[in-house]
Amino acid sequence: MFPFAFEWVPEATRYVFMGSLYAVLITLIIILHYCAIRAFLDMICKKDDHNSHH
Amino acid sequence: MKLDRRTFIEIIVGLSAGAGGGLMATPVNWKLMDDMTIWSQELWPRYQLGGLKGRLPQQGKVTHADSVCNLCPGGCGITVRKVGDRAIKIEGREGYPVNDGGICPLGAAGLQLLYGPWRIPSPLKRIGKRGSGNFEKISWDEAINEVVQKLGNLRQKGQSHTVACILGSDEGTVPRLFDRFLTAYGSPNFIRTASAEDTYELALGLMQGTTGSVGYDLERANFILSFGSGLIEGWGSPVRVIQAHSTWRSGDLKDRATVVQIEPRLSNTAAKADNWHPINPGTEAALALGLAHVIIKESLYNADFIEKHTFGFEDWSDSSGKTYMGFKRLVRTVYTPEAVSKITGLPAKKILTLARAFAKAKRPLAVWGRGKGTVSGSLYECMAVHALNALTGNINKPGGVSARPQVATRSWPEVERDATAWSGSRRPRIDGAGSNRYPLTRYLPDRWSQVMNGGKAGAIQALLVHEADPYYTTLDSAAVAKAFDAIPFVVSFSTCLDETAYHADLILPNHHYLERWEDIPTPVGLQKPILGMLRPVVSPQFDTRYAGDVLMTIAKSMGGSVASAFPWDDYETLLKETMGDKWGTLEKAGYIVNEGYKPSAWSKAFGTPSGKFEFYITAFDQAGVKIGKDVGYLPHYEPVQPEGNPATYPLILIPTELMRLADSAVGNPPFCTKTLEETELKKNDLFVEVNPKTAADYGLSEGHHAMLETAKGKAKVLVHLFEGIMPGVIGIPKGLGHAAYDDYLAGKGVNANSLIGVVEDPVTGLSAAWGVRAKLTRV
Amino acid sequence: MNSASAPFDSALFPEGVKRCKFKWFLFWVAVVHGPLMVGVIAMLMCWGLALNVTYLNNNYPFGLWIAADLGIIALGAGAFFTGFLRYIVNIDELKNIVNYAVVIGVVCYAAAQGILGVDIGQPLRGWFIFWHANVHSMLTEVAFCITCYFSVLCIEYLPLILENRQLNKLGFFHGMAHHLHGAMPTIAAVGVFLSFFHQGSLGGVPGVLYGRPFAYREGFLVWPWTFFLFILSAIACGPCFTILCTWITEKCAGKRLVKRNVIDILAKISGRLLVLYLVLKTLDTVYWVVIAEKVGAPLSSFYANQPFGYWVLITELGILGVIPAIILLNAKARQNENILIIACILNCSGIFMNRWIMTVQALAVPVMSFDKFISYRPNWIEYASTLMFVWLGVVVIMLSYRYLPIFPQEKELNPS
Amino acid sequence: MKEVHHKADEHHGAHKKTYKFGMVIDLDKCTGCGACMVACMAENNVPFRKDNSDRLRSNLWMRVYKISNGRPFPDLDISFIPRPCQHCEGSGHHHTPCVSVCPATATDYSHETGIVSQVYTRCFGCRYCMAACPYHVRVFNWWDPTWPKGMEKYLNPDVSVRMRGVVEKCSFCYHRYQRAKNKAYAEGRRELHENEYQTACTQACPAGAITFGDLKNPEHKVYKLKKSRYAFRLLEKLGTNPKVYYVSTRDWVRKAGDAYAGEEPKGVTHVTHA
Repeated sequence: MFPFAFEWVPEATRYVFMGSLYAVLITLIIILHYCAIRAFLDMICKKDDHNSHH
Repeated sequence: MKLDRRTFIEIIVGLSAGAGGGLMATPVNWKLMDDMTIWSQELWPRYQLGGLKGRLPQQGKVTHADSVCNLCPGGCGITVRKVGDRAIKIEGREGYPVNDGGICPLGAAGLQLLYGPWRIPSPLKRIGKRGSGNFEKISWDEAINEVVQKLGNLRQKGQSHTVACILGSDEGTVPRLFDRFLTAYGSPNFIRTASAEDTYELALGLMQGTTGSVGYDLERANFILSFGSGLIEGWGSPVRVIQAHSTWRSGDLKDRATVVQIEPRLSNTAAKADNWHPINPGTEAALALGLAHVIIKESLYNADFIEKHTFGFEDWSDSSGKTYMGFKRLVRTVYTPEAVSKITGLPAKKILTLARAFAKAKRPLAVWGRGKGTVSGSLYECMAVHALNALTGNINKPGGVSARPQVATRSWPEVERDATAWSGSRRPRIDGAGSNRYPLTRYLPDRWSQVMNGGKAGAIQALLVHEADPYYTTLDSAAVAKAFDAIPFVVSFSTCLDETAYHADLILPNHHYLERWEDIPTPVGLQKPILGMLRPVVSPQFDTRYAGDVLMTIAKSMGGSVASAFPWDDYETLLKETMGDKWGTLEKAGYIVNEGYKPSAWSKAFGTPSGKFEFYITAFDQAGVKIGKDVGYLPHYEPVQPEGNPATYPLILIPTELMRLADSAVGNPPFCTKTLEETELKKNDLFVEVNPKTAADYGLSEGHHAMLETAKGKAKVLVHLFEGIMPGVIGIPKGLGHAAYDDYLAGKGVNANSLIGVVEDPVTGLSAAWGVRAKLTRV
Repeated sequence: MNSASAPFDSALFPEGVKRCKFKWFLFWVAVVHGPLMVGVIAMLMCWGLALNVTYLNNNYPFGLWIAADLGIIALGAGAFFTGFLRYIVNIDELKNIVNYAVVIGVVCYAAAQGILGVDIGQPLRGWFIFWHANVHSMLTEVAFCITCYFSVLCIEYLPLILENRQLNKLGFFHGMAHHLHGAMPTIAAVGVFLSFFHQGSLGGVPGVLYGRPFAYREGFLVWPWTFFLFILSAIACGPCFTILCTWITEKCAGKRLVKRNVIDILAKISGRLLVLYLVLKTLDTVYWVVIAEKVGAPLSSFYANQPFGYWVLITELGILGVIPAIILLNAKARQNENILIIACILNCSGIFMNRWIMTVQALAVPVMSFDKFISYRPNWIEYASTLMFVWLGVVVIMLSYRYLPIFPQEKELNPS
Repeated sequence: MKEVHHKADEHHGAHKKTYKFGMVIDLDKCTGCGACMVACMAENNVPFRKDNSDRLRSNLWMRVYKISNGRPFPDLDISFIPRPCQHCEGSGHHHTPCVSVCPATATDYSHETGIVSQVYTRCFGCRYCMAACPYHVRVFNWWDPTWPKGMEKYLNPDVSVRMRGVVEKCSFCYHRYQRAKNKAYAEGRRELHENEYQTACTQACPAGAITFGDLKNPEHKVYKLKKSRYAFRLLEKLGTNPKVYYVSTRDWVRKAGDAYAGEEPKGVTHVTHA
């Protein structure tokens, strides 16, 4: 899974495969964190605004 | 910003989620998972490799020890690989004159017998009912004392002749010790368990005037005609015969040896043979004589040998002028291909072709001994097959057959017998061997139980059994069980809980064959004399003792002349003394082989009254055998009728023997049982082989249960449809149906011996039964 | 149901909808727990006593579990495909069913992973597939994509939970749900990418077995043709499964939850894809006969042993393929709810049968001439542990339906 | 992908002596005695059970198949086919069938020896490799292995004992190769002699039907034997490129092996790997 695992073989397929995996994971993590942080900031700064939406 | 309760909770939740997420991104969770994987596998004994954790075998120095295998009469050399003091693997010994590195499945599984749970840990005394399997551990002193008392009492009462010993062999120091014990004690009843050797030794004695067992030069023969011998199924010395088989299968196709198998069933041997001729079971003698007919008629026989070195080939007349029929006339008139074809079911044309091919072959060899050679068989059949070897002059020649002596060892001082010993040992044997009825025969292992059940229930008061399992291996198991019940005192020297030990009153466990010294005489069927030496590969695993030592202790405790017949300190001393100057070689090399041994030339080979090979057996009259008719002096075909009424039992049941299934005194180890085919054993039921045509007649189909019934008993079996068996014939594997040992063997299948009764050979009294009549019904 | 007195947990319900009394809800949840518990026992037996408790053997290392796994994931394709149509193709109508498609997706993917957890002999080492990954293995591709896609589904499911009437009152959750909605097209795109690969890889699982001429297919780049056929068949059937689940939910709830035009869009798309799939599958079958013949395995050898006779091929492609395709293409037939549901059932059964064939029959066909044909049927433990995850899914759906705003049209269709 | 694999291996072991170990089994000599199976079980600590009669769940690394020509009495003929792991090399774009599918790299093809390995402690029991193997050489541990008390004494310390829930198979007695190699290195040799490394079944076979050695070494017996006009390999046409060859002079046996269904025997053209 990681280049430090002993069966890691430096070959193209592995880079493509693992590359896409990490890309997906990073995208998901970024989205989650982005939403969470935005929500957090919203909550702290514009709490009242939000409440007034509903 | 207002820090109210809700916001506070939200912040806490957010932070913990963040911390959790962050932790997930580190290797900590992987490490924890790894730990959990390992930890959970050690948590519960089930995960600990079947409880092996903690008793996983230790590493150690790897060593090798050479010895000999004693699990069958094959006598292969073995090399045991050891790690520390554990034996971890048995392999064939490279360069050993019998098996040169090869090993059979049973031999390879030997360590399961050594370390198995069926070992007898110490002397055991029966406490429950006989056969209940309840024993208590007792000390060696108590055990020996018990035997001494029982045997002492019998001797005092003048009943020493009611003690019998049953052994698997009569050669080698240990069997000889038992024989000597009986001689000194005063009993004639030394019994060797049944094998084809019984009959072959007699046939060789009668036709060639020799003592000793048969030796086949299989390796150099190039046309092998086998009359039902399971050449690659454990016949003879199994590995050696399989290696010979490979020799026949080596080289260019056109130079290879020809193998022809005569057998009602497509055994492995038949399948590997170049030609398989299924004939009606029990008609082998007729076929042999039919072949002789063609060979004689077409003058294909070895005229030089026949003219100069045989007696009774042509008609002859004695000094009084009375003319006797010779082999030639008998065979020419009676065994025409047409007549033989009618008996055997083999087309006349095939008989002609086979006879010609056999006689014209460079080094033809006819071999005899059904299956693995575990049954005695018919004397005339053996003689008829042996006559084929004589016709081709194939006696004492390369690629031929000979009577082979043993490696000579130092003899023991004559036993000084007291009056009891003299009178006891002169009494008639319980099995009737050597009596007026059966003057030629030495042992009648299938007959003693019949005699006991036939009104002489008290004939055996004590029975000692060593390296034999008569309770399991003797035909007609029910009769044997009944006879056993009538014996007040049964002592087993067995190392494993076999059937006989299970039904014994006292078990005096011998060392396992990998724990002891013992001489192993020439393996069965070998053409050159070999003496092998068992040696302790591992130290005794349990509280066991040499059977020889135990026997000598018993004798010594009895005092008097019985004690003085055993002047040796212990068994090992006796062994060394007996081996004499050969001991050094035996200890070092592990074996002695007489490589240069050559059977005597024809001119000196025969010890018969005529000094020649006898087709007409003159020794019959000398020995006092009552032969009714002229033809009885010649090899001829006398049908051995299988037991049972053809109307009730329309089918014929024949036992089949498998290389992967030990059927003698040794119980099949789990590894071997594991290799059995799905069509041989399923859970606890064995399969019988039935031709699909026969099966259709009885409404049976593959894998279904059926009731197999003979005059001797019945058993529930599974049906396996097999195109390789003659219609009307059923094949049942030998070696299953054990009640002793433990769950790895006990309760699986049926003991074939329990379904087959004894059919006595009219001349020898040995069992000539090759099968039994049976019926098979759907259940 | 007594509308006068609202259930005591009504504060948790989505706004403006009616739900049954809590005791009835509890009763049905308890009923579902019956078979679920049997499944739990079966699962514990597999883990505690080892897999000898099943009817699997060395000839059938794959059995019901793997076939069910492949089938369930194919059925779950409704989630990614509806998401794809809604967020990427922008078929706006589908917003009314995409929530439910996500819930079904979560259930299916959780079930698939759960079944795999029971199926593997050393479940505690399951993570080795990630740690010691062999990227050439189709199963690795499957495992990676499925777990990733499952996270995607969870992220898609998350706003639904956060939009629970009470949870949504919390500012953070509200905000989170709001922002997640905004990010949904991106998440859906990632989901589509992952789904395409794992649906395909699942096809690759049997397709690469060149030691098994029955399953083996040549292909494109590193993927056998089954890779593409599996994707196509999954997206052809996923919407049908969504329709089917919606229909069942409506029957249980006793009211309409989604408007017919939404259902019709899914059915129409499904029908067209199914036709495309059938054409390609037929071509594949013809080519497969040719390549199998080349390695000495004539078609007849594949169908020589019952219960895997030619009827399997006919049923799979004909009865469970062509018939639903015809129905789904015909607008009139689609309008008839009963006929539509029959078509959906046939289509979903077809996919399940295809996955069973590609795993179990692929192993059943003897390869060596002296191999004996051995028949296989699953035992109760295999059935129970597989169905356990179905029942678990039912509970999740029940809870989601009761407390989460899954059906935006429910209020409109059932005015109080 | 294979080419990349190769380069990587060459890079790692530029100066390593490489072999291609394989077997030639003479079916004319094989008597079906089963010694190979037992020797294998004894050598490799293969467990056994009280009831082993179900072949579908039996643990046999070496299995002797009993095959027949299917004719009625008396034309029936039988032959035995001992079947260890075929240690497929793969050919063209096909890797070894089982190695390419294992998700956890628990089985691998060694370019040093040509042996397909199995890492028991890494296998998690998905059984995909079993589905991939057309020869049924792979067996699963359906039960916890157990040894009756005392029997553990004969366990071979060179071979690890496997736990429930993992797949195992014939390793060509790889531990023997390791021992032989260590010995050779200790003696300053780079290359093993033919008889230095032999598998347990080869050594046990009383018929001498199994020959084991380096298939690409012209001095080894297998090199010549595999060129026999009667030689064939199981399921040759699938392209698995196995390293176990069989020799039989009986036509129907060769056909049953599916070497060249219906064609004249002309020997095996060995697919070499680039």
